[in-house]
Amino acid sequence: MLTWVALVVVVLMLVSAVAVLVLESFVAAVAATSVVGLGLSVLYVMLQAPDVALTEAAVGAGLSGVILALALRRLGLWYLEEGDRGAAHPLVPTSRSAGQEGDNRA
Amino acid sequence: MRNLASLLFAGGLAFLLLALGAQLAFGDPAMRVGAEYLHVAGPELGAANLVTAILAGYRGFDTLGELSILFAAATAAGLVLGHRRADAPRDPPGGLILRAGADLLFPLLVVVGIYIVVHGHLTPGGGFQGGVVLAAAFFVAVLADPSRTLDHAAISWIEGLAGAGFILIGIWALVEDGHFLAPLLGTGTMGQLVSAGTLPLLSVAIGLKVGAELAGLMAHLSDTEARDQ
Amino acid sequence: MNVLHAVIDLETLVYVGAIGLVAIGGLGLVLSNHLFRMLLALGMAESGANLLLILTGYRGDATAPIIGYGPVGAPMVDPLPQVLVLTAIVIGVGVQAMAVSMLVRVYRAYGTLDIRELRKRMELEVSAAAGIPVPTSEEAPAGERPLPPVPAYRRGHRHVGPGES
Amino acid sequence: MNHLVLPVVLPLLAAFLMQPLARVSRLAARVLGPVVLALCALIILRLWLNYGGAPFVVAIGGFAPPLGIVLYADHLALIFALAVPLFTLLFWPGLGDRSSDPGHGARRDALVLLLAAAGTGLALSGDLFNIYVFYELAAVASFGLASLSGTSRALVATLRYLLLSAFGSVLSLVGIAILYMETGTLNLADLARVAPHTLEGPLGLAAFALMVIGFGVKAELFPLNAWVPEVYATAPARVSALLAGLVSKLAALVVLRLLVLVFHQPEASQLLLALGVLTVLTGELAAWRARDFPRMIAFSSIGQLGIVFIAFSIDGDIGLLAGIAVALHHLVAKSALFGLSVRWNGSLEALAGAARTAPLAAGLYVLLALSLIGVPPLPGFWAKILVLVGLVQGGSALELLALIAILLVTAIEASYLFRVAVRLYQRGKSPPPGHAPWDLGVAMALGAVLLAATLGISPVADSLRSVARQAGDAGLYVDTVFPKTVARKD
Repeated sequence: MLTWVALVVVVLMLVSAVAVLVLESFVAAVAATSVVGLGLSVLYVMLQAPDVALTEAAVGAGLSGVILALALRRLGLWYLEEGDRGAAHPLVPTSRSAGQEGDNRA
Repeated sequence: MRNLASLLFAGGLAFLLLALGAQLAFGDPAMRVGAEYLHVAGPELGAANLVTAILAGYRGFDTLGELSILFAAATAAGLVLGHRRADAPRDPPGGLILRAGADLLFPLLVVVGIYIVVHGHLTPGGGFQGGVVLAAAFFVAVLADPSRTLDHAAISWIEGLAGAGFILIGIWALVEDGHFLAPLLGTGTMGQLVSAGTLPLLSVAIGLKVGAELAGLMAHLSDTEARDQ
Repeated sequence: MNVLHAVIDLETLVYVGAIGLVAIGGLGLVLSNHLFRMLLALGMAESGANLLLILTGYRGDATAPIIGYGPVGAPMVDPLPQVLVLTAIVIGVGVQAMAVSMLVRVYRAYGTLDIRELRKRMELEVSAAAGIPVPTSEEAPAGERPLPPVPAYRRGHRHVGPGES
Repeated sequence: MNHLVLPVVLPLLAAFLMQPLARVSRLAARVLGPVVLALCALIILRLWLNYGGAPFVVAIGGFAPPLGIVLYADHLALIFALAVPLFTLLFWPGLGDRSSDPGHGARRDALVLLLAAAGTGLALSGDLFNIYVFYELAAVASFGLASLSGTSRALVATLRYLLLSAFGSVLSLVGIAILYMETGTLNLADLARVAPHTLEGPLGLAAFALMVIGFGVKAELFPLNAWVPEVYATAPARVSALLAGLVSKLAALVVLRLLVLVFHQPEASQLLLALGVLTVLTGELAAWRARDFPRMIAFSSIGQLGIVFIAFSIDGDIGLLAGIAVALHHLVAKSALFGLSVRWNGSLEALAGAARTAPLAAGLYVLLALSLIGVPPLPGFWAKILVLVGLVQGGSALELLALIAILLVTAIEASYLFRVAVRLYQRGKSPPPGHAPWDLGVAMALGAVLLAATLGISPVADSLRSVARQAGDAGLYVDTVFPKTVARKD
């Protein structure tokens, strides 16, 4: 039974890890890192490391997500989809910001 | 070209490590030092939670280094971000639900954080975990209403004194016992709140230090001028 | 349950997960050009290393290393890797927060987080500060897009930190 | 003897209290750092004089070695433990600071103290994970210091440095995990006892490779050293002097300990040799192409560290002796050069005519350049010739290749270092300003050390030989950490 749970968690974790790299939206990518953190803390519980699980849950799924989300707001990357981009940059013409923040599309 | 090389590199690394893993006997560790810890740590330090016993006892020096790393990170972040301008715009406050929730959550998180810190030698948890929860408590309050800021002077006093406290306990042991960070005050009865000698004191210092550093880091970050009103 | 056990056990599963995280993180670091994405990738590589370290202390039939947690006399897992990982996790979050604060400053100065673009600008600035004439042929071949200027509103809001002239 | 822990702990204490103190008294905060470092240097000097000959061990917390963390002090460790506070004092980044912001100064001083504590810890620690922690501390402190100027280009350089360094840390953590899985211990002496029958196979080699690449980030070793020129070109010159002179040597010391104590297989040495050759070639070729002074000496320092690693890979005491000699020589000479770059921070063309405004500095530059190239009576020559002799004695194909590489880069070195020397004595329209008295004084003092070593080359060589013999003796290390040979469980 435990192994099944572990299998699901590991697969979920790796899928989210790939998602962090390929998701266009940075908000979604940060959310995916939090999913990785949660998966890790479940695995830590299974590996009999409650202390580490507690820390990973607090840090990996919580604190680090908050820090990254805060950074996204400061960086003006807080948008969910392409169309939202203009709203996040009230002062910048959309075409220019699209040219500058090229990530994987460049 | 670069992408191909990188793909090859990462693939090669993964393959190498997976191939090596086939030779590692997972699930059956060598337990050379580990087994000794399991035998000795309980009686020697009087802490039920062996992880805390090692963290603040046997490897307390590592923990000191690690507190210093957090401190260095917070200091460097402060150096990089500098002072905020007085007229800089702030984030708008969160909605009613968020603010009410934060007001409710704040005392709860503080109590939980303190509980985790002071019970570190008995149950899972300890200075790090409790410190993180404490930092989160203060940060939730700021996040809900950014006009309430954390007092940087107070944070710098707490982090300074908590770190100094850890080292001074260590130096006290150096004077008293001849060894830096040696356990003092006896072991007490295992399982009681007041037991395990100086371990809980060190835990409290760790908790305050970690909490103050992380809260300071986030306060610096949230204090920089908001642009997207 | 038994079907799965016959194929793979918990340790191998976790091992694959850990190495997968390290590899995906490393891949993200070298493939992505966006500094924020690289930071996320770095965090995942760190998590993978931590998971691997925890795995080195795991024993199949053992309980958590807390006296009174399991039945008396039951074997416990190796507590040392857990201590190391606790340390590593906290180091990781500290470094991440510091990197994020640097990102914010860099973005404010240059208006981009594309590492290639940033390096180009940095090279130009370093050369200019050292008084080296920039070879024009290398900088802007005909038909290539010149470096975008810093948007006006950012210049106005440029944060002047201590020591910056 | 147990006071050995103080030089690590006191700077930490001072760093923690720096910011609150600055709120109370700015003057006290400004002098706190130098005073504490001077105190640390005194403590180490006293310990060294009192416990002259044999190495000794300090168990932290009084916990017996494999369980607790130990500090191990032999001559080599003490040399570096002494060099850390001394060089940090000489290149104190806060010197002559006129910033109006007290918080800025206090933060900078705190970071310098953290770097010093981490350096001393790296030199002394006898526990693998403790070394990792101090290495990370040195890394994080140097991130803050590298971006000290606050310019955007410095931040970009620092971010690249951070990403490379953090990835290196991940690799070394994976290496530590493999090592722990195989041996079940982290104490270096304990590892030395069990390594011969647990780490011989490819697993041990992989662990070594991961750790060398990881710890090699700071030692400017080949795969992950792309940060070096950018950071040294954008960081304050005194910080560059500390990072290039001191911190890189401490990382090299860690690799040396790993090689001597834990990884004995010939493949490990060959790997290090190959990485060293690549480091030398890439570094010196880039230095030849560099067009500004800070980046030229930064690349040249990559080359010199490559030679250090080539030397470490040679079997036997001569390799260690050569490596330590090159490392110490580079520590002195390159720190002095970075000291000169405080004012000579522009392009090479801009240096024309500097000999007229700064005749002493120009003369010193020529001396340092001659020693770095390895012109006969100077210490650099003896260090280099030791490496060459060691390589010839080794005699394998790879070692001969390394020999050719070193001879080749010596010619390259001579060409670019002399190019600058000639420019210094040319007639220039706007020569750079002369140096501040303190910077010039420090550089002159380091130059004087080189000259003194030239005059007394045979006693220096003798004492270095004993240092190397002690550092290369794994049995001595184990016996010092585990005195009465506790019943072996393996």
